[in-house]
Amino acid sequence: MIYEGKQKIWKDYQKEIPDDHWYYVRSCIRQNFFPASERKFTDITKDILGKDVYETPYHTTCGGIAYHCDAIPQETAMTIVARQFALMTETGYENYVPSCVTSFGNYIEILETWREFPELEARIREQLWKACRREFNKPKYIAHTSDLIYHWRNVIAEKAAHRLIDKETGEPLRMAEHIGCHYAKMFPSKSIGGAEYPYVLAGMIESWGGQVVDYPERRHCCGYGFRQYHMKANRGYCVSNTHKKFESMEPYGIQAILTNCPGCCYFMDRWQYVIAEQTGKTYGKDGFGIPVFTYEELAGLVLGYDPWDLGLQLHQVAVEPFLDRIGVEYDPKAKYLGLNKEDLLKPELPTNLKCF
Amino acid sequence: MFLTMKENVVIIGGGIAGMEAARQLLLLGYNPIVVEQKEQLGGHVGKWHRLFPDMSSAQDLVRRMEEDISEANIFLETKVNSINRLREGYQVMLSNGVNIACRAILIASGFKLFDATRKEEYGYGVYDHVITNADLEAWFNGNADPRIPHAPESVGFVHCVGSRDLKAGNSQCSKVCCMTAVKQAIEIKERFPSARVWCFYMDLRLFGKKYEDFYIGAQQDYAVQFVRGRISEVSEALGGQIQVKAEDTLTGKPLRVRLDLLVLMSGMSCNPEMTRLARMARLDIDSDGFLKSLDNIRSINESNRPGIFFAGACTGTKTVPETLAEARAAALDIHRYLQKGL
Amino acid sequence: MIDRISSGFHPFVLPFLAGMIFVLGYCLYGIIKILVQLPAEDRKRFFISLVTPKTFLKNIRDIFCDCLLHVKLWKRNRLLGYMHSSIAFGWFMLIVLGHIEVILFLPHRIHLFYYPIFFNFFVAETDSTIQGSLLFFLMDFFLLIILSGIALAMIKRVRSRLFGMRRTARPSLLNQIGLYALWAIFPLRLLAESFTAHISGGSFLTEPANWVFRQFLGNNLNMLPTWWAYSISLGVFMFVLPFSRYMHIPAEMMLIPLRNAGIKIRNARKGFARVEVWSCPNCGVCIDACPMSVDKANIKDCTVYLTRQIRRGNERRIEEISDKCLLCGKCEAVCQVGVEGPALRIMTRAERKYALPQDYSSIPVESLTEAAKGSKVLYYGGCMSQLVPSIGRSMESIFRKAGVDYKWMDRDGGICCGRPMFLSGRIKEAEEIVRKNESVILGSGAGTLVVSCPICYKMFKEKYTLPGIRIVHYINYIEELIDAGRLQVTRSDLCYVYHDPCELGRGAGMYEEPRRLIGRIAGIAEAPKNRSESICCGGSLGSLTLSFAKREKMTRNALDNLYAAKADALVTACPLCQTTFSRYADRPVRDIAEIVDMQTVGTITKTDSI
Amino acid sequence: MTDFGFKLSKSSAIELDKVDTSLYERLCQAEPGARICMNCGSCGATCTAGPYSGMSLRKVILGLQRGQDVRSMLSGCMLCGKCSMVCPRGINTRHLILTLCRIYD
Repeated sequence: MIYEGKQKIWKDYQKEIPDDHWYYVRSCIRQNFFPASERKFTDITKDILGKDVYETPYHTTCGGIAYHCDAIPQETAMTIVARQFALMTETGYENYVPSCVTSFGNYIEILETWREFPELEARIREQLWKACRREFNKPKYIAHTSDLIYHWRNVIAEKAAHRLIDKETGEPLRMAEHIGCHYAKMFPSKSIGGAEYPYVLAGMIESWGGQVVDYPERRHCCGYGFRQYHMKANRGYCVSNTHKKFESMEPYGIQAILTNCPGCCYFMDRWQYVIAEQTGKTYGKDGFGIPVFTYEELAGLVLGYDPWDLGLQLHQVAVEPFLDRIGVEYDPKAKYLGLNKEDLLKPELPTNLKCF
Repeated sequence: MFLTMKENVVIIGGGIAGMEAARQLLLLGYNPIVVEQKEQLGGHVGKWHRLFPDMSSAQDLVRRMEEDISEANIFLETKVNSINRLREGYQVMLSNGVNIACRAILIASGFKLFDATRKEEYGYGVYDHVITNADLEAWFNGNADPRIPHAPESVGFVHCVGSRDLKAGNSQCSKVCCMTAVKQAIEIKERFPSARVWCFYMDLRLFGKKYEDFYIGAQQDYAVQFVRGRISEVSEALGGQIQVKAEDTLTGKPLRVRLDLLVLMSGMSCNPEMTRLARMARLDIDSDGFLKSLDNIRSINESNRPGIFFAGACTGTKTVPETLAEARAAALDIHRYLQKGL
Repeated sequence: MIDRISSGFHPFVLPFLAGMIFVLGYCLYGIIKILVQLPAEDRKRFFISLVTPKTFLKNIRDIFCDCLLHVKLWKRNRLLGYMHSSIAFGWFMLIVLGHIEVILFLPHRIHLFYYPIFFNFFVAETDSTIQGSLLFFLMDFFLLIILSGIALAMIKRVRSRLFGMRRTARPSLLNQIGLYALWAIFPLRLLAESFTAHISGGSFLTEPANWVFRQFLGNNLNMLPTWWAYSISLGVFMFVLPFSRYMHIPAEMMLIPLRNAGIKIRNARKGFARVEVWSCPNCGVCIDACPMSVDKANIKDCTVYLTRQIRRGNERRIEEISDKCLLCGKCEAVCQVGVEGPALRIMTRAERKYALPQDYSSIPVESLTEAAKGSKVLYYGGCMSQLVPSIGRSMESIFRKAGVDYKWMDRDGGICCGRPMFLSGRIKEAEEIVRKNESVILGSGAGTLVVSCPICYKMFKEKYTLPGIRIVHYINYIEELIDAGRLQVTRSDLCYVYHDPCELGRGAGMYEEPRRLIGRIAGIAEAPKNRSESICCGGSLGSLTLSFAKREKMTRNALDNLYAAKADALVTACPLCQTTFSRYADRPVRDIAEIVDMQTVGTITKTDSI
Repeated sequence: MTDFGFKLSKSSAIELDKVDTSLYERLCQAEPGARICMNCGSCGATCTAGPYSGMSLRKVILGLQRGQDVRSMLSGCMLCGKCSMVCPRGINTRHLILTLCRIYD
């Protein structure tokens, strides 16, 4: 691998990211999967970085997930998006940051479509007006939350309590990054680093001391696949894709995976359990899986947040070996205690995948 | 500056088109002035190793052509700074300060080899063992290339890299790549007889004399296998091997193969230098980005400006013999134009 | 005549005696081996035929005509015929006359079977009788005949073209030894008899020679070396015989009765095939006949070399030769002995084991049968005809003009006739295909099956069991339509040369009918090689290994033969021949159906069938 | 094993460098014509057995190059020779088929 070659490509895929004043919208599903991640994004940006990140409880889904599941037509998604933009406009913000990659892709796709077909935008404006008497301005900047973390990665690195380095050996951790398909594959120019060699997550890993490991099936889908997963009969196909990725990853000794998409993180984590149940195979060391983190979680760990505060107990794959490796201290007994220290009960353990 | 009584003809581009035209113009009694950007004549062909279908040496060809035009004025490492219309003819100002008045200009600025890094998915410049057809020719010519393993066991050739690719901005077929791939596959097999060689193609466009014989020979005598399906994704596997993915469109199945070397058949794209010239001389550009001929059937050599002529790949993708034939035709066109003016 | 040597024995007869015993022993062993190898029913059939008067007489006649007089060779080339029959018949007569001499003059010596051979050595002439001098004359006469044959044989070695042969088989070492021994026998006999002629008596050859010899070799002792030499040459010849081409002499006498008993080759190595292999005289007539031999590289693949390799047991070459052959059958047609080159090859192919069995269960016989129902006349075009649409189109047009209610059973694809599979030696598989077709044809309710491809036709005729259904080639069928007045033909000015397709001519014996039919509508010219000697077009399905490129030369050679007729166009009756010729021909190549269609008008509009 | 109601499905991808092509190589030794097929499909289009067994010599050769099982196609062949007649590259198709039937394991 010629690193300079990648750097050359990264230079072509940079975008302007304003340093402050963001209008934040959440993902539909992340709060169920890894609820602490979005909360920590606001904590980190507001408390640690001191940025103005605003959110309103009135915002809804962007319609992207339904659109990609073939449940609604694009025009419906556009009208939903128009309302989202209207909320932003009403609060006076111009920079829009969604926490979901599919949302990000959805917004970009809609804005690009409107750019190509202005008459469509006019019709949507009309529909929005008819529906809820709202008007909107298109955001001046759109970035994904991972773009922002990437943007502030070096500031975070400066404030880091831990680095992605093996405490014992001093070696950088071997990490893979996985980009959500809707982040760059549709509009590479709207991403950091492009679609082939995206840099948004790689940049964080590098900045926080880890080593990015490439593997042949890096570009492959995580194994969610929207419309496929939502038909139970097709889930075998979905999990097979994840299986393919992990098979490809196996020889590289990858210690953790960093993702920027709600679905990817969830499925690459949970499917490891399904694969272990079906094939008996696990991909981490000593019968463990490979932990899969969101960028907020990783940033949180680097910044010294308590892992259980980051919601890491909600991961299927045990994160403890990883925490031990980078020297994060944690109370094993507190893993399944709720915010009010009430015992949430320990989940049933899988047959093959080692967990605590 | 020129004491000769012979009439000047400025030839922009010292590749094979420019050289061949210069030779013909010398024979017709003119004073051709060849202006070449690079430090040597010969253009792309000068860097090639062997030329199909005779497998003759490209270097020999260029050397012989150079000898033929030893009497011509040749400016190397020189650019055209401006072209101004005079009452009769043009004034061409060169970057070396030379100022030439002439009644005819031949543009033979050729093509630019498609920059394979633009097809990011192929990882040219990123992966250790991905090279282009031009790199391979350079290696055949004896230039060391660390990307080429000592004894590759499997080699892949990707046809149509940057050709027939709207998204890469090159909708045209580059004509020569299919045949180059077949030729290079054979040459690779000659050097590494035990290597397995695959060519990944969309269509095999083997239109020229003896091209089909090469194709049969590659299959029959060299066991080169042709897979119809364009490689869509290249990754690096452990040990630096190249993993490629394509659809095997003939079996309708996805296909994956690990290779020790991947050769990209970079196509021809229009030369940005040519675009600059076109602006200078107010020449029309065709929809494919190449210079626009007066028509594409009978007057390929003629431009929309009187006294400015074209030869070779500046008007579109051409093979070597086509380029040479066009250069000779252009010389004759110029001769006829200048005679008429007398 | 009296015994000159009272013991009736001299050591010089030993080489002959040993050779003779060896040959007889070997032949006996051979006969027993072959009889054992024959399937029981064939063996039974053979014994019955030996005692059936009709076949018995035929056997005698065939052996006399073929083995001794070489009648077929005379027809081919007189010089060649004379050469062979002079030696064979002459030698036979010498043996017969020798026995007569012994019976007449020394009947008590008849049990010594070297006596008739060396008669002149053992006797002294006491008085001359008319019968004696007549016998002596005849002996000298036949010796002269043989010597003339030997002389011709020697000339043939160097100038084979005089005998109508361009190429002859290259003799093996043992064949050469046998040949030189054979050549030596009769001159030596002349010498030996000449030396003793003043004692034993002689005739117009031996007596003058005796007189000459005695002028300078007066001593009686000089006679002995020549008799030794004569006996040794006979001995050598007989020892070599079983391992050389000369095995054909005894083998052919076995072959003729076996063939007359109706026995066929069932195994490429054993039984009847073994007799055929032994019977091959290595004359090499098949080399010139073979269409492949236009290419020098293929000469070693002619039948003469197949029999040689089978005798040597060289499996690799046997396989090569067997697979290459076009199976055009011309070698068999020209063979004087009747060695069945194609059958030997097919049976060799049949020995082969295939790892992958064929499976025809997916052929939808029912739906094909349904589709074939509804007419009394069923037309089977065959696979190849689908690639030569003009044949099928012409046939349909002819049917329509003649008002025939027909059904084209394989118009939209059908089942192969099975012949190509049969030719490849996969006989069981071929039979499976045959059964499928039989089922369709029988189920169709048709009474007549018209076939246009000769490859299929031969298969239908020979391998199909279709009770109640008339299998007819379209040439016959069209003639019937014309004769019945249902088609009216007009004559064209064109002159055609007709190419006999292998499978129709040599394969099915149809030589006259196509010519008669063409003759009714156009002029017809003949190529130098025609009918049973017609040259295969080179496209034959018979060959398994001949590549496309290697066939071109054969096709061009066959075309040159047809061009020699100087006709306007070529006409044939096989889709494969037509396609193959069309590839290189300089003039149109037509099918008979096509030219008939061009020259006919219908006279009947009512739909009927015959 | 937990029943999820779905299972990992096997990849349909052809791993070109891993598939076993030894049969194809042996075929090429015996009948070099197998190398020069250019996938025009004439043979399959004209094949007598094609409508019944899916036989297409093109697919057979291609299948061997990809290490696939082509037996069901091959076993339907009646050896009629139409493919030989139409093959523009003059491949001795019947020999190819017979050889393959012999060496198939």
